[in-house]
Amino acid sequence: MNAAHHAMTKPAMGARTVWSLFFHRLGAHRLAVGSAVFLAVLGVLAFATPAIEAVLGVDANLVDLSRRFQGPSRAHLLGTDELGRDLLVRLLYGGQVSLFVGIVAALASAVTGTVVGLLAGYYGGRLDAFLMRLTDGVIALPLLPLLIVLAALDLTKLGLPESVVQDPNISLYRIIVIISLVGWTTVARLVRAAALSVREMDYVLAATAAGAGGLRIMAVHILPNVISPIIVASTLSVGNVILLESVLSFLGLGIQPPIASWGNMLTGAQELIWSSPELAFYPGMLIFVTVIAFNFLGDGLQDAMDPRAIEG
Amino acid sequence: MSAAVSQGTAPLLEVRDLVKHFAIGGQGLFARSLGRVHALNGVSFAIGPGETLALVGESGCGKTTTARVIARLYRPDSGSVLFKGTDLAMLKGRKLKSARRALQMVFQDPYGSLNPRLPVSAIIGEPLVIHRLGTATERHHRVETMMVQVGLNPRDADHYPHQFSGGQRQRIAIARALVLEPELIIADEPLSALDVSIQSQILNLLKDIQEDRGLAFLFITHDLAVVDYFADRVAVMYLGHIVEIAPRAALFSTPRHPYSLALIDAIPVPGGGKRRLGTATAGDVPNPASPPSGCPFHPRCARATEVCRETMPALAGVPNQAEHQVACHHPLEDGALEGGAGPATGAPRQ
Amino acid sequence: MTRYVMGRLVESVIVLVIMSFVIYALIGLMPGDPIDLMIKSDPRLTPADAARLRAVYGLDKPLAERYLHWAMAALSGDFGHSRLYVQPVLDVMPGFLLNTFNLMGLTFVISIVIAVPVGVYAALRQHSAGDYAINLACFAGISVPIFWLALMLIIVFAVLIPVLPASGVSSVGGGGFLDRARHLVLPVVTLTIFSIGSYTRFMRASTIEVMRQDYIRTAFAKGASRNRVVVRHALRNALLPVVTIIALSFGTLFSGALITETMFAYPGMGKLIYDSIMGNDFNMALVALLFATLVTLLANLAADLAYAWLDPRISYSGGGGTPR
Amino acid sequence: MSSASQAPHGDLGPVLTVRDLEVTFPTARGPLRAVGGISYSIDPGRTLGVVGESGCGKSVSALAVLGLVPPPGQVTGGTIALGTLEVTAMDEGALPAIRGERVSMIFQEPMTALNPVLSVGQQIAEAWALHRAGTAADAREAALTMLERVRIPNPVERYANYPHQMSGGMRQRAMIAMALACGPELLIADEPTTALDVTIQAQIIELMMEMQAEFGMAIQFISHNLGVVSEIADDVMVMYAGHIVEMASTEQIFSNPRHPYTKALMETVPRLGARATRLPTIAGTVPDLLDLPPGCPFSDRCPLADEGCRQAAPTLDDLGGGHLAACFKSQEDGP
Amino acid sequence: MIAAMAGGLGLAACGEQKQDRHTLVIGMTQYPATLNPNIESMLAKTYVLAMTRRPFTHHDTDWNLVCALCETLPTLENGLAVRETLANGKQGVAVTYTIKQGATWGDGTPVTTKDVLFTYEVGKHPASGVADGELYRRILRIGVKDARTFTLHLDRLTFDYNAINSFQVLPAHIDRANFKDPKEYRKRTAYDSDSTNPGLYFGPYRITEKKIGSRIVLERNPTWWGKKPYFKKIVVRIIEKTAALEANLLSGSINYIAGELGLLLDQGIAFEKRHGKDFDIQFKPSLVYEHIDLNLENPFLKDRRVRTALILALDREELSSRLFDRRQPVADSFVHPLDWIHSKATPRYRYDPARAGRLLDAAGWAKRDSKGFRVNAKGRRLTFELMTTAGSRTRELVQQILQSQWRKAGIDIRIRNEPARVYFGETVTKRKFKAMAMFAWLSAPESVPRLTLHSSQITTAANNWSGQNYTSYKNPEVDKLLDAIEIELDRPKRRVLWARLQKLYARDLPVLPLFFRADPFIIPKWLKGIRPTGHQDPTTLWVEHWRAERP
Repeated sequence: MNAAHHAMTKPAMGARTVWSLFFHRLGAHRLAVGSAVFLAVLGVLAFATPAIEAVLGVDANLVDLSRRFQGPSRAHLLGTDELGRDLLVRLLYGGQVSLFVGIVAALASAVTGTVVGLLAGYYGGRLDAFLMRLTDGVIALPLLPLLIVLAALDLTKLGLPESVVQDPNISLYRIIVIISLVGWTTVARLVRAAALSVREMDYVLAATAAGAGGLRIMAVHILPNVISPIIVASTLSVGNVILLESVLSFLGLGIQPPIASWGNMLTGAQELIWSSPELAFYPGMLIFVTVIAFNFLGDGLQDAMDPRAIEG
Repeated sequence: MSAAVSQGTAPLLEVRDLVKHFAIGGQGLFARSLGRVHALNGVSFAIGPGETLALVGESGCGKTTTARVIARLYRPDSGSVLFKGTDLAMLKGRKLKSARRALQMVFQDPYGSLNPRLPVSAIIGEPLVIHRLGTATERHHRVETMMVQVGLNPRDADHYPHQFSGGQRQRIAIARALVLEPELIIADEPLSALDVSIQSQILNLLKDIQEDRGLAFLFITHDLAVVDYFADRVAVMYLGHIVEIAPRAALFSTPRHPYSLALIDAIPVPGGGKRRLGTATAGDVPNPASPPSGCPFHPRCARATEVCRETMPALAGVPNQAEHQVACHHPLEDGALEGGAGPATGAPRQ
Repeated sequence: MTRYVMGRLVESVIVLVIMSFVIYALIGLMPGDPIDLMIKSDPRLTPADAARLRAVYGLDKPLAERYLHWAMAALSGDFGHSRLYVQPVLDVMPGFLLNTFNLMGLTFVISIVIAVPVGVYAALRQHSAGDYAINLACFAGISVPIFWLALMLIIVFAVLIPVLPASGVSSVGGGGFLDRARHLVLPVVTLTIFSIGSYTRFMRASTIEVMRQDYIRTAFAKGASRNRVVVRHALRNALLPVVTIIALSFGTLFSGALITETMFAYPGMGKLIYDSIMGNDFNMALVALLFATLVTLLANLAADLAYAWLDPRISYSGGGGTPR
Repeated sequence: MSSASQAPHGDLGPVLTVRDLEVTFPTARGPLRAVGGISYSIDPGRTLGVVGESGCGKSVSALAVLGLVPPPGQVTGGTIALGTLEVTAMDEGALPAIRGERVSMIFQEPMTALNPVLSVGQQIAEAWALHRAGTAADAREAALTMLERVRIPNPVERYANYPHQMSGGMRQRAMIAMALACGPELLIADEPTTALDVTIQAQIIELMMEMQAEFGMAIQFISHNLGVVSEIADDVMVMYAGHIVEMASTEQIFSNPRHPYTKALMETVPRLGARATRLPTIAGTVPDLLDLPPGCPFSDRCPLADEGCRQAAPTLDDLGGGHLAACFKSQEDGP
Repeated sequence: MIAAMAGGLGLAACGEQKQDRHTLVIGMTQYPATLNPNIESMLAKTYVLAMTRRPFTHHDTDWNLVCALCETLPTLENGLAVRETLANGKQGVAVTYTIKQGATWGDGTPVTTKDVLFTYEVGKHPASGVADGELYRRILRIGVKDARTFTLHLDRLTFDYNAINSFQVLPAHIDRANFKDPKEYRKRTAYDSDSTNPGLYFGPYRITEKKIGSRIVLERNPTWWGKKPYFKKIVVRIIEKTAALEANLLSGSINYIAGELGLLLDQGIAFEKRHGKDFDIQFKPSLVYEHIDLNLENPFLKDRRVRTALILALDREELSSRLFDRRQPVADSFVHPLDWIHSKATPRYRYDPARAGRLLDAAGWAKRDSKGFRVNAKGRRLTFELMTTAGSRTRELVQQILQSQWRKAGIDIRIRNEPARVYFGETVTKRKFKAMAMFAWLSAPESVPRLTLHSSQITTAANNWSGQNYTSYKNPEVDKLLDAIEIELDRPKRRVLWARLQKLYARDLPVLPLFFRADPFIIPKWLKGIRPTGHQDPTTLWVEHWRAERP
């Protein structure tokens, strides 16, 4: 079997670079490609919202009480919400916020997790034991009190300038910080496990024997070889963060109005589910489809980055 | 025990009484280690400049550990590694880095020893970067030269390891080891992962390099046929001990340790006819976590007596052959190889 | 083995003690105290009342002193009184615990009972239409906001087709087995849909991995049928990593059902913890959170033991495996 | 078509007859023929050594005999018959009845080939129970007997051992016990000693020879090590790039190799006591099976190759005395 | 999953709930923490307890004070209340109540003055944990005439001298034992440790089952002296999420949603549109006063012109009509228009953007920045932080409308909301809100806003953050008026004082009045007799009049 496997894959790889192979494999994963395209379109739309807003001649935050709960019309393609605001544009802004929170929080978690995981995995011993117990602690940490404490912190006391604290987006940053503070554990564990195995690889030994220091080994030899699980985990966690944001909104700890996020739009619409189900349908569907798309993309990436496939 | 050095010149590398144990188990903050594996139990030998010493033994005998302790991938529990007069075992940080510049390693698995995310040029050039040698252009040039020397096409410098065959990869690994112009190369089973038809190519390459540059080699292998072809001297290891060390010819013509004989005996010879039943050495290699008392080979040895069970024999010179040392209470006499009186059919004693 | 378990238990106790202080401090650091809330709900309270009540509730002392006081009392078995439910916390918790146990236990069992065979099925027919559909369903389950799912289920199965109770633990005067079971259906389905996806995916991935192993080929080579190979040789090995993940998720399941419990007005631990935090029920929150932590730790331990039980290679008594 | 067997066995036909076997793996770059139409047979009680480098198709063709070609690979041509039973025509569901019963297999890495969560004894007992009617106690008894027969000391204790608790040699003995539990006619051994130390390798080779004497089964012994094959095999078959390039009795092959590849292979391996300054080598590398040269697959690396070799593939022909080789040059030269 | 669903349907098919016409299932959003009537006041508890017991006095649906547990409401006019001069020379009053004939605890023990004395003892004990200490402090002593009649000697004569709504009599024969250690009383009270003890209740119903956090079951109390209630059993179920509450109502697992603790107004309005023919939906304006407390220490808000401009720039009529279908009347001050003390002379701020603009111009906010917001001479933008409870949807909607309306006037509003626990526990109480805090007061008719307006009630660290004057409003005349109103017994004179107070309040604008909340009562057509009160006394005080008229 090994022999056959060998004979099968090695020549097939011959002329290809790692990336072309990666894209080839990803391309075979049709759902992942579809998801990537969907997310790209969504991203472009979300971040072009101000332009779309201008073209449609609507204002996402303009309350117009005479136009509440209107059905789709030429002026409002998807109709209006409970405050007479254009639903489409709010959904797009919500997407901007949800994607931003998701991506930034996932990135921040990934960075923290990678650093912790690399240190624990590469140095091992007491540092590893300490960092892993820390990770366990964070996992076991009750999220709720933490969220409430963080939501109540007086940020000026932390030395943040007034302009930051007064920023209308502060609730958004809070969410990102909170999620980053607790969300890094998965990546840390993955990276540690991967680093533990990569650490034993001969090429790491070779670099050590050549005199490379810990920093260089971690940066040049371990990190690039554990990047796949990081990318996969981060992709999946973008979806999770978007879901988590909606749950936080449900608990009243999410992003505060008038900033729209899919989470708070869905939570707000929940109570109107009987009279205006479409208000809940759109953000609910968008969350669902986006999260599922991130999951598919992550799945596709996982397949495409399968080290077995690359190593041959 | 002192190591015998061939030719009487100052050794390039001298290893003295290396001891290395590994703890087993023991995870968690409060867990204690549950036992120790005695990987090395006082290993001593020396390698002269330009000399090739082969370290032979079966899995678990400690040959790889020896290599890694010398390369300071592991820190020994005790003993010293004198390389060009400096004790590597004691060094740290920058001093260690510069001290071991002249000592490089080649690993067994050419698939695992090359970072799959780096192009070949970066792999070969890395030691230069680490030691901050030359400008980028100079390094580039040097890498190309090295590639030519090991028989690779410099145009492939931007390719990644997976685009090469096993043999080519091992050439890359050799180029990486050579780029710093070392005086000693530790080659840990450099052939065993390669196809048969490729092994000879790499073996020739190593031999050419050795001859061109006058390099010393610590050549680790389990294949005695390769040893016969490549080594100047041979050290046979068993369970963390060197049981016999001798010039190549002496070892193969007149092995003194029953284990050495067992190894030579076990090598299948192509075209040598069917195996004679009952000639294989009985018994398993013992678990290094619980080594037998006395001579580690005694449970498998037909010549073992009470003293073997109790006392570990010291490595001592064979009469009239100062360079031939053996650690055995009952060393073999001349002609054991032909006589077939070997250790052969010792019943398993467990 | 015993020594290992003892060691782990000691470790757990230490973690628990540390966590108890962390949790105590966290809750203590949260702004506001119960008296503030009381003032809010009763405008006639005077400053004197507030000070008096603070003293009555022992809230006028510094945090560390309060923690020590609490810890000493806890050691003697007195975990304090719930402020919200006006009963000793140990009297309040069992009811919630039982509800959670029913909800979680059932969800857990159903999820595993479904996820394991479905995951194996998908793994054996990798890239088939069935595998595709299962994957899609798994991702759908993982991706749906849970409160949304709960609401949809209520609308469909309690309002549009009124076949199931929309909420609660039991009906009035009912409370028989069947009645309780009916009330469990929707919350259990919600949580099952939510958790089953990841279990199935893990099982699938694990099975695919195991089916590539050499010993599977050996089993085929000695003449075992496909079913036998899967059941006897693949399953146990495939379950190994999944057991750990499942055991770990048990901890989160335990305290993580807040949303479902809220939507279905199902008084379980998640809700108890949330309400006691929000309602400043110091003792209740503390004990409930500690209990949740304990369950997580025990689940961890159970995972390791289950692993050892399933995998003879893991031996906690030492002297086992030989490194190369 | 000819047989590699030399010893006439009266009216008994070969245990295994493989004709024009072709195994193909679909790949992104087109079908990959891992085995490109090979024919051979093994007579009862004989040992056929199969030699070749990685990727030559020696393992895949062996797996095909048991119907175990790893997916997505498929047998795309030819027939395999065990005695008179044509395996390739059989239903998927009927194959388990043959595996372990009439033909067994042991593998290179006994650590991974044994199920880590079942005791060694259980696994041997299972092999017996799958094909023999009997109680669990009977199976256990059979397993204990087998453990004893493969010279494992303290069978009763060892029965309960898990694979990780055994040494490599013991594990391979257990594998052999499992393979022989039902007394198959054919044992396929795929590099069974490669992962073992030399002293243990010798023990396992001896054990297999003893077992053959006891059970009388035929052995197809796959190895890349010419020495090992030479010690155990009656006949040797050399494979290269999915094809048989030479097949003859062990003695013929080693004394008079006819195919340049076989010759080169023997010369490149360093031998004890044959110290030379340089080893002869085979130029180039094992070819890409998806991109084989049009003629003889070895033509790229063959020192003797000429235009004719590069245009047409030679067939495997009898050079006399049952010595078969697939080479234009060997036919020209003669022995 | 499919199997589970099928199983569920199977269960559903065999156990469909039978409708019991003598059982009423009420849904509400909050679980009463303690059931002890004197410890902590909480609407959910008041709601449930009103079915099981009665206070001596309460307000009726026309907002008049009436007797419930007493025979006659004592007044100075009928002689049951008598002025008396205290030892310190101040004016006090002695008020005599007689416990209603037939008032008997559920275990047959009559309600007597012993219980009254016990309640007083508990109430005035500093360690007992009773929430409302004020009333008990005012009672100097209690004179007992006989088993049913007693006289309260109060330390001052206020206009509401006879209102003892929060004097909730406790069963001495049960709870006295639990009061041995007063500090432990709040933990030991039988109301929580033995909630189903019939001896704790004397109202039309008694509690027979309590499932913590989930439901409370009440059954008829045989010792009830009044009209026999129609329903044999009343179940109060707790469902926090209003969407789920609605689903439960529609699915029939609850019959009625308590207006006091039920749907939000807009849900009620939407519900009426869809199910108006099956349900009788009443929107009762209530004494819940939604407003924005202004932090008067905020440099911008110190300026009364700015405060006036703020309210002039709001179109609250539009908000109320669009968002609340005009169900919630716009407030001009803290006094509800239906309250008799309401003064028509109070200045009313109609939407007047032009005047608001002029005021802001005059206050130095004439210039506009690039985004159209007003800036002062220093270039600082006219910006305020508006806070409220996070997750409270109606308030968040209102917030956004206000923000949008103010934006048109060039005022920049930053919204920052916090969970109730933090918001009320810290931010509001400790006056940490920077500019505006939106919340509501729930009060009784004619209640004196001493705590919220008197300068002595400004919350500070010194007074332990008690008091409720979060705006730090100081006006000596208001202080004087508050003192005077309390002791003015003459209604016409008091009306004049009230009018003046409202005028000052509306002029000074320490608070931006928004509107009075209306609660939607969603009553099935067959359920009769529920009359929303609109104040803090719940509808369940008349639960014995509720009945089903099913076809």
